[in-house]
Amino acid sequence: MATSRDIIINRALQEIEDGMYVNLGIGIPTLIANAIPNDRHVMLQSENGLLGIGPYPLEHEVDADEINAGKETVTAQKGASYFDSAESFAMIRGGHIDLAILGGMEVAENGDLANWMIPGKMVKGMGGAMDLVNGAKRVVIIMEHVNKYGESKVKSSCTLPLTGSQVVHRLITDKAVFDFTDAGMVLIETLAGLTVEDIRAVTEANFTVSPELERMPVGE
Amino acid sequence: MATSRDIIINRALQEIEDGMYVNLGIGIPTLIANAIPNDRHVMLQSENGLLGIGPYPLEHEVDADEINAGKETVTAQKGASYFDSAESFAMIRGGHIDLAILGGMEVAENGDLANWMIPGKMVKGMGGAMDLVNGAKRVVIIMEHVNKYGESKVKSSCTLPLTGSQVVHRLITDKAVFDFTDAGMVLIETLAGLTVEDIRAVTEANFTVSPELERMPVGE
Amino acid sequence: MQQGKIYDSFTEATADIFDGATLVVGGFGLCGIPEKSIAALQEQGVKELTVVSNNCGVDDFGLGILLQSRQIKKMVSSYVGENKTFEQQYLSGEIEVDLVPQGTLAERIRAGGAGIPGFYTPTGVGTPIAEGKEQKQFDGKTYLLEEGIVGDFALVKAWKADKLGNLVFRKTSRNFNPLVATAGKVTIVEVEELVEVGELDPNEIHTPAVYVQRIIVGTDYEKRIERRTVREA
Amino acid sequence: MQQGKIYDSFTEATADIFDGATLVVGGFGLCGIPEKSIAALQEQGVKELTVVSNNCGVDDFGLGILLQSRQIKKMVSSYVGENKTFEQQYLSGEIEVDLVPQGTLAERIRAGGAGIPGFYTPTGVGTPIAEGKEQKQFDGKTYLLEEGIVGDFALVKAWKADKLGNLVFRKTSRNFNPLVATAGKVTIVEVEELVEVGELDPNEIHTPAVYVQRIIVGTDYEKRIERRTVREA
Repeated sequence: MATSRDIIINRALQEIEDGMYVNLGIGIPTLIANAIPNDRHVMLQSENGLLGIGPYPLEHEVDADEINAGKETVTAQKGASYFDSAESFAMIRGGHIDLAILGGMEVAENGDLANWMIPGKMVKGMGGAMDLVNGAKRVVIIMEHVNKYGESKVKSSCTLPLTGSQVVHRLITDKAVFDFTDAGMVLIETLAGLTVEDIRAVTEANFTVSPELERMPVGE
Repeated sequence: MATSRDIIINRALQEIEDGMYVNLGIGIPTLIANAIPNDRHVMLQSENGLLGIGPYPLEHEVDADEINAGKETVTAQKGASYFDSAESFAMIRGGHIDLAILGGMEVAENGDLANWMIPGKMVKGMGGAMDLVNGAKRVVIIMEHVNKYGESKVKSSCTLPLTGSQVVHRLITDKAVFDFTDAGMVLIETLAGLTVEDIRAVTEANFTVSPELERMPVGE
Repeated sequence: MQQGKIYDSFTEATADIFDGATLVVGGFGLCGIPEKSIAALQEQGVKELTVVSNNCGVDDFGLGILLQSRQIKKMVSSYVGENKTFEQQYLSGEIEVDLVPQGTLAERIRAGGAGIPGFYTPTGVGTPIAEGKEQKQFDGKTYLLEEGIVGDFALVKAWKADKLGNLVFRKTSRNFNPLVATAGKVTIVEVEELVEVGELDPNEIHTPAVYVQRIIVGTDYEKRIERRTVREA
Repeated sequence: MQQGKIYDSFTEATADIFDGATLVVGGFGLCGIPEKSIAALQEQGVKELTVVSNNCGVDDFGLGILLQSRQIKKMVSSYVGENKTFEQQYLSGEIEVDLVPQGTLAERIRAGGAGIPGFYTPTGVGTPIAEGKEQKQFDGKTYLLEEGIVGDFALVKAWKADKLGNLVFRKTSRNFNPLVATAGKVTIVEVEELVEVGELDPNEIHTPAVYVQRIIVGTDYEKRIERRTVREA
């Protein structure tokens, strides 16, 4: 059986189209990179200054001067370029990155995102997330639909401090896919096996249902 | 006998110290480059994107891709670098250029400079002059002391539209050298042969006289 | 990526530039100008252009040819003094001009490409350039607010591109080109040489491919020199 | 020029860094950090530093060693999560931290070096980062005012320098270093290799010599790796 993570990664993969420039956030989003089919030619951007991330290095290729934004050793693909951090975020903030896929803690029905701090806990910092959500042409958030207590992370409004206000274009959870439009939050897919009512039952946010609602394909 | 231009150039040369990064304006200031003694190692910046201007090219070295800010073909000295226009003015505006020597139309006793437009005449543009006068660590203006009608170009206040407000550190004319200090404009040198009274007679601006007033050396 | 960036003709690459469009154009004087794209625009006949470029060419070369054919409505430049056609059209009121200090122009284009809508600069304070602009004090010093520039199209001249659109510029023909490349909704780059992916050293790329939508190879570049200055051997 | 830029020892190159100074420091994580200059500072013993750097090293390497010796009063960073010493000192109130979004931090450092006292960015609008900051609308969208950063000293790690101070960086160890190099009143650069003037291609220099005041050659770089990830052959 597919895990929540598999479901999310498989669905997120569909967001990545041939020819795109994409930034994948640290953590689960980074795992998407390895799953991109070879016939989809994309360039992955790493905000520490690399456009065209390649696979992890072979043992003998490991180079301390070549890491990704998660501080993992990587390689550069053919046609890659290195640049400084100001250029990297000029690229991000200026709307030149087609797609950013980032993790989330909470997403609200108005497209607000919280993914960087929990009051009362040690705040480690937002890194590049705030720039990415305000800069990338399209922001897709991936996260589990409910927390470990079964509570909805898809909120009527975020309870955690925001990373960005009305910045999410699409939310992919292990149960559903939502779009954020001028007319509000719209359920566009459910996970195979779940009904719209099932989604309503685990979702705090108000949403409408897309007329073309399709079943969400599970990675099988 | 030394011409006004020779006097100005020779005096301006003394401003250029070993190790400096210098921007020389278009026109007369550019001529200073050729007169810099070989034992003074300076790097000349050209705001179109070259640090380390070399001599004019030999006939066979002429390269349309290598010009200075006056659109003249040049060469690059050893240790030069090329960069884009944003970087070039980051360098200028950020205070990294030690000295800019520019031409002037009028300089006022408060350090105002006018050198880019004459109302009623076709305005060609300010190019990089406004950035240079606000950015270089030190701004030295060179110009003839009086216009062709014998009127002082060293003014109590500028009559022409300004290039920069209170930006001039030193003014070198064919008759005198002035510094602009918190206490106002100070005559620090006169041209050999001229007295302080002679300078007062041709200068509209109010100025005090430096106690250490020396005779201005004529390039002989 | 987008292997489909490579165009076979300048006509095709500039075909959708529309009447009234804003173009941001690289080059300093006649150095590093996208001369083939400009020529294609004259042929294409688009009108009422707003052109953001440091200079406006000379009467019969560079952007000057678009003045002759009366295709430019407004120029945003730091210096337009090399061009008699410009002078005539300016004095007769046929063309508008917005003079911007060169460093401010460069920074505005860079800002536009970098998603910075406005920034403060000391340049122009106390001059006619400050008129109508918001001013603000930082540490007791006054600065002007200047806005970022984004064009409908950017026209760039590079030395080499690889087939993904990574660019390298040559000597002082770099000038405004890398900034301009970032500031077009569609960036059209003409190059002297197109190389295979992997031939450019990733450490030495001046403009990453992400900024480039269209690449065309130009041939027989005139590269006219404005002031040919030489020294004796 | 200034052939006198080359220093023989890190002790000498960092000797005048004073108590309470603001340092702007290059590197991302442990990649491209000026590890020798940081070590020299620990030896030198300067106190009450404000350090502007994207991260704060790990407990026993990079800027983390200056935390251990309690030399840092305040960090300005985008992410400080890799460091337990930091966490302890932060929770006990010994150290202040100013968290700045990474792109804003990069742009603030670049702005400081470029003479731009402030700029507007969309980053952080509607978040805790916006508190107390001036906001302004451009084209109906809200932006925050952020200020440029200039340090008393900048600490930079480059791959190669020539003897004039022209710099080249290697792969992703470039990161914040070129911006940091522009933003110090005194910029101190440590390099792996010092080459003769003329050996670097002027077309491929990342940081022009004008930004560099001091150069020192480091040896035996540790270049510690935070997350060694490899694939099978």
